[in-house]
Amino acid sequence: MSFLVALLVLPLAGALAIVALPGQAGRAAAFSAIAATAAAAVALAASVSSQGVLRLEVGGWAPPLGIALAADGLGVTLIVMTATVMAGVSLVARGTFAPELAGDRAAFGFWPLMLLLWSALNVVFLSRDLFNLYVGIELLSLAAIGLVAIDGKAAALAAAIRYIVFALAGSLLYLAGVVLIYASHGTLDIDLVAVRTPSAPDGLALALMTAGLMAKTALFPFHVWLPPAHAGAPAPASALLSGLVPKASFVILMRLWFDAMPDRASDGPLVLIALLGTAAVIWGSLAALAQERLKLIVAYSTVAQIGYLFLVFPLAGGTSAGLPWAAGAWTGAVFLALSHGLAKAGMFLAVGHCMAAAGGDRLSAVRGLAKVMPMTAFAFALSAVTLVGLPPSGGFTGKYLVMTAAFASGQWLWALVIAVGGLLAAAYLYRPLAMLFGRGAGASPVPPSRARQAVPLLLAGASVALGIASAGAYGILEIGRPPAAEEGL
Amino acid sequence: MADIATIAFTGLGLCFFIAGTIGLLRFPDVFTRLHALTKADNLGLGFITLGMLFQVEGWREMALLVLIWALTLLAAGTVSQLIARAALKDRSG
Amino acid sequence: MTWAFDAALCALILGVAFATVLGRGVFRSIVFFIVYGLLMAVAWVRLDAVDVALAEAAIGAGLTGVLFLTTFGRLARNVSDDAAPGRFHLPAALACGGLTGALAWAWFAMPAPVRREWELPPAGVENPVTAVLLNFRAWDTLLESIVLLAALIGLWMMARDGDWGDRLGLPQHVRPGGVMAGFGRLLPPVGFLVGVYLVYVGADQPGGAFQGGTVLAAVGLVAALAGLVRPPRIAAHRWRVALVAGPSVFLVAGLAGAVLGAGFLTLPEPVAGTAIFVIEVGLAISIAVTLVFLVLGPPEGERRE
Amino acid sequence: MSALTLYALTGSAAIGIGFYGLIAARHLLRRIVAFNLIGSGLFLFFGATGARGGAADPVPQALIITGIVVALSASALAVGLLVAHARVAGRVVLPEEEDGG
Repeated sequence: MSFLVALLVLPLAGALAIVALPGQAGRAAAFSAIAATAAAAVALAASVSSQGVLRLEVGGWAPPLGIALAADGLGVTLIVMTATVMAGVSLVARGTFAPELAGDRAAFGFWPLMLLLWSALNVVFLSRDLFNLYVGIELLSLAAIGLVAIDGKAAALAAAIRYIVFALAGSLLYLAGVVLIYASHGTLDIDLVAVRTPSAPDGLALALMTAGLMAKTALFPFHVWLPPAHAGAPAPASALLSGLVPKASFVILMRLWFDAMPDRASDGPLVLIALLGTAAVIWGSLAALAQERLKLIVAYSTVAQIGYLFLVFPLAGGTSAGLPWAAGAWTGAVFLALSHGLAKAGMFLAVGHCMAAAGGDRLSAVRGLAKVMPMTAFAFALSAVTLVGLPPSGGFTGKYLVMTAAFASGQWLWALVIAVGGLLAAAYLYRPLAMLFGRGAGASPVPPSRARQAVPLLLAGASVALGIASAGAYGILEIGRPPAAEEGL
Repeated sequence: MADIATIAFTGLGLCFFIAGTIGLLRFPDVFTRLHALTKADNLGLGFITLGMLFQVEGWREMALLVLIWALTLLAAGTVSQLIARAALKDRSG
Repeated sequence: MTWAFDAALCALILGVAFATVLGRGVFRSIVFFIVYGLLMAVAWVRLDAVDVALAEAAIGAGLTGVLFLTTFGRLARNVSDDAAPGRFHLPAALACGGLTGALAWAWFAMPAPVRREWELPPAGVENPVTAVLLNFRAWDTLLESIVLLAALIGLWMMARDGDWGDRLGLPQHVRPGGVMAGFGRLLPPVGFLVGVYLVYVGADQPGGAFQGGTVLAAVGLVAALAGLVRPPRIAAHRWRVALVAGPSVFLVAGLAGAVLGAGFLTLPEPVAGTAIFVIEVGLAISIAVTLVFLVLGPPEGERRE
Repeated sequence: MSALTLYALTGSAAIGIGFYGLIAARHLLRRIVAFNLIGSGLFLFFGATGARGGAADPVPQALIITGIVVALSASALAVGLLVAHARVAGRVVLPEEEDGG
């Protein structure tokens, strides 16, 4: 229980400390907060796997009056993944955002924004209250937009503006749905909403919330803001934005459709959502193929990878709910989210190292870098293994589970999407890999230190290890899994 | 009795507001418009406040109403000065 | 009679909303928006929600309006064009009409309000809105104060690197002894009193940290505009401590509950009233300082390219 | 039609008007103004639902106050971005929306 509170309080306290304390002391406080939060994440996962779902009613007030938090399998796996990425990113960012390199402004701003982003993610992964989730994703969006703009160049500012327009519209749509839920049922608690007496505006509320969250997740056709925003930020910020931020709104969507209102999940809208996911996979991959800059390729790949996640809805909801394949589809989607988070963060950090060494991220500029910095090139390759979905990576486990569910349910179209998406990912990742491992470097690049190069490698390795150790993660994910995705009948 | 006084004063205040608004719409330039607006509206608000005074009980409420009127007066005066200065600057520069 | 008033008010709100969106000129749009906010505040009084009316008037119309007006002024320094409202956009109009229709339908289709079987339990304060904000849903309110801080840090990231060490906002030039300077001397004492009063009565009557903090912020802004006080630099530590004071007090109070065994953010009834008052004072200070800094904007320096 | 219905319908109409502004306007400051218009309209709708059944429910009021503060935070960050972008790019519309008034 105390670990749950620690996960919420520690990053907040770290952010407050770095704002209040002068330079060095503030940084020291922030780093202690990072280390402590990461430790709390692991401890929470351990206690959830031994004791089951942990619930906390904040302030001792039970819903509908108060706010309930709960750490279930979905929440803690994402929390541990987030902590892993945060720890890795902070090690690299220590160098990137050193005052003498990044200037005083960015050197000051990155740390509180990162810690606030982390608190917001933990809030979203743990909260069971629809309005509390709203405050959480607002905090997340504002911190994320600050990180997008931290570079200060015109392109980054335009990207941040585009992002904020989508984020604001999305949050209002989500809030409109929350208003309708409270007005109809007098509660905001997900578990109480699940046992409500259904009413007519529920469908509208769900539609509004879904549309808003899609805009925040950057699902096709709301994706236009994402690539420039993720590509315009410095590499450690991109790693957070691409690897972690879209997962928050996706988790809320899962909770809405599978926990709060599974009764409203009819096949029509679920198929529509999955078709948007399909469009995202295809369009994002094709766009990634057309890019000439490394960072944009990786950013467009996020558009495509987000698309896979949305295939879960018709496979685990609607008429599939409670059927034997639902559990596999649901768990597979979470595996995809987890492995994408790790691999994409690793890939962006690797790209950052390449850019620092080569002085730019044009594909031609990174030719032959594998000779000079084999660790970074290998990290990129290992991340690519997960993104393409090759065994034994976590991406493979996820795709395997979802595909099995698709065949078992007879909805083979989604299996085809995954297969085609994997081929396209191999295609768009082949070009940067061929360049990195190609012959003949341009100028003599200066590689970053070995310690900094090790970080993306570790993150990419973790995304592969997730596949190797999938049994353990699978076991944790069974804790508190929604009834719609229960194993068998 | 108090109600009649309220209606009378509020009505008078409204007349000033209408006059001020017509001035705002019809007068030719910034300065005359400002003149119409501040003169007429401050008076109008004064009469409305006076009318309201008959409706409240106790010195505290009355004092608050008068204070509100005084603050509005202060703000309106300052703002019109600033607008006039800006308009003058525009004209000369 | 009251129905006629409500109908007229609603008609005005909608008219002003149309003018805000469709009218020519950005400046006009902003002015109409401020009027819209004030009318909304009146509507809130009619709905018997005085706390919200105060918040809407102070934050929704007042401070947001000031923010937009100063932004308009800043843009005028860099950009000359004043874009027209744009062509009529039929698909957008249809979609928005559909949204309005759907919400209107939902209003009629909604089940009757859920009657609470329980009364609000004692929370240490009389004002039920304050009880919800600072006790029952204190976790939301704590996060909300953090949202303000996140926005401020994000905003500071918009500073040019060369300006980072300068004072916040654009340098102000006020004629000494001018009207503005006089106004700046007269208003702050009264405003300060009103702000403190709103924080103080928030426990039992309409008011509270957010409304009072906003009034205090307005006082600070007037003082800064009048040249009475110079905006601080980002490096000024006293002010940075003020920024985090409220959330910190809140967090410490929440943790005290957890350490003493009552639970995170639990305020046991005998001390709840005092704890809420202390938290509100801390929050009001932080909210006031944060809002002033949000409106002043990042440091912009004197230089021009 | 009861007064509450009137306010709820006004709120929903303001939401629609505001969303139109958010989509159709090019000038970014107008878009941010429109965002605030939607927010206020949504809060009014929420307030009307909370006032049904006699006594006003304090929970929507508290949530609305939180919402107003969140909206202000987002607006402040948005206008900050806008000013910074206008300073470096010299315009108040997004690059891809340059043409057309």
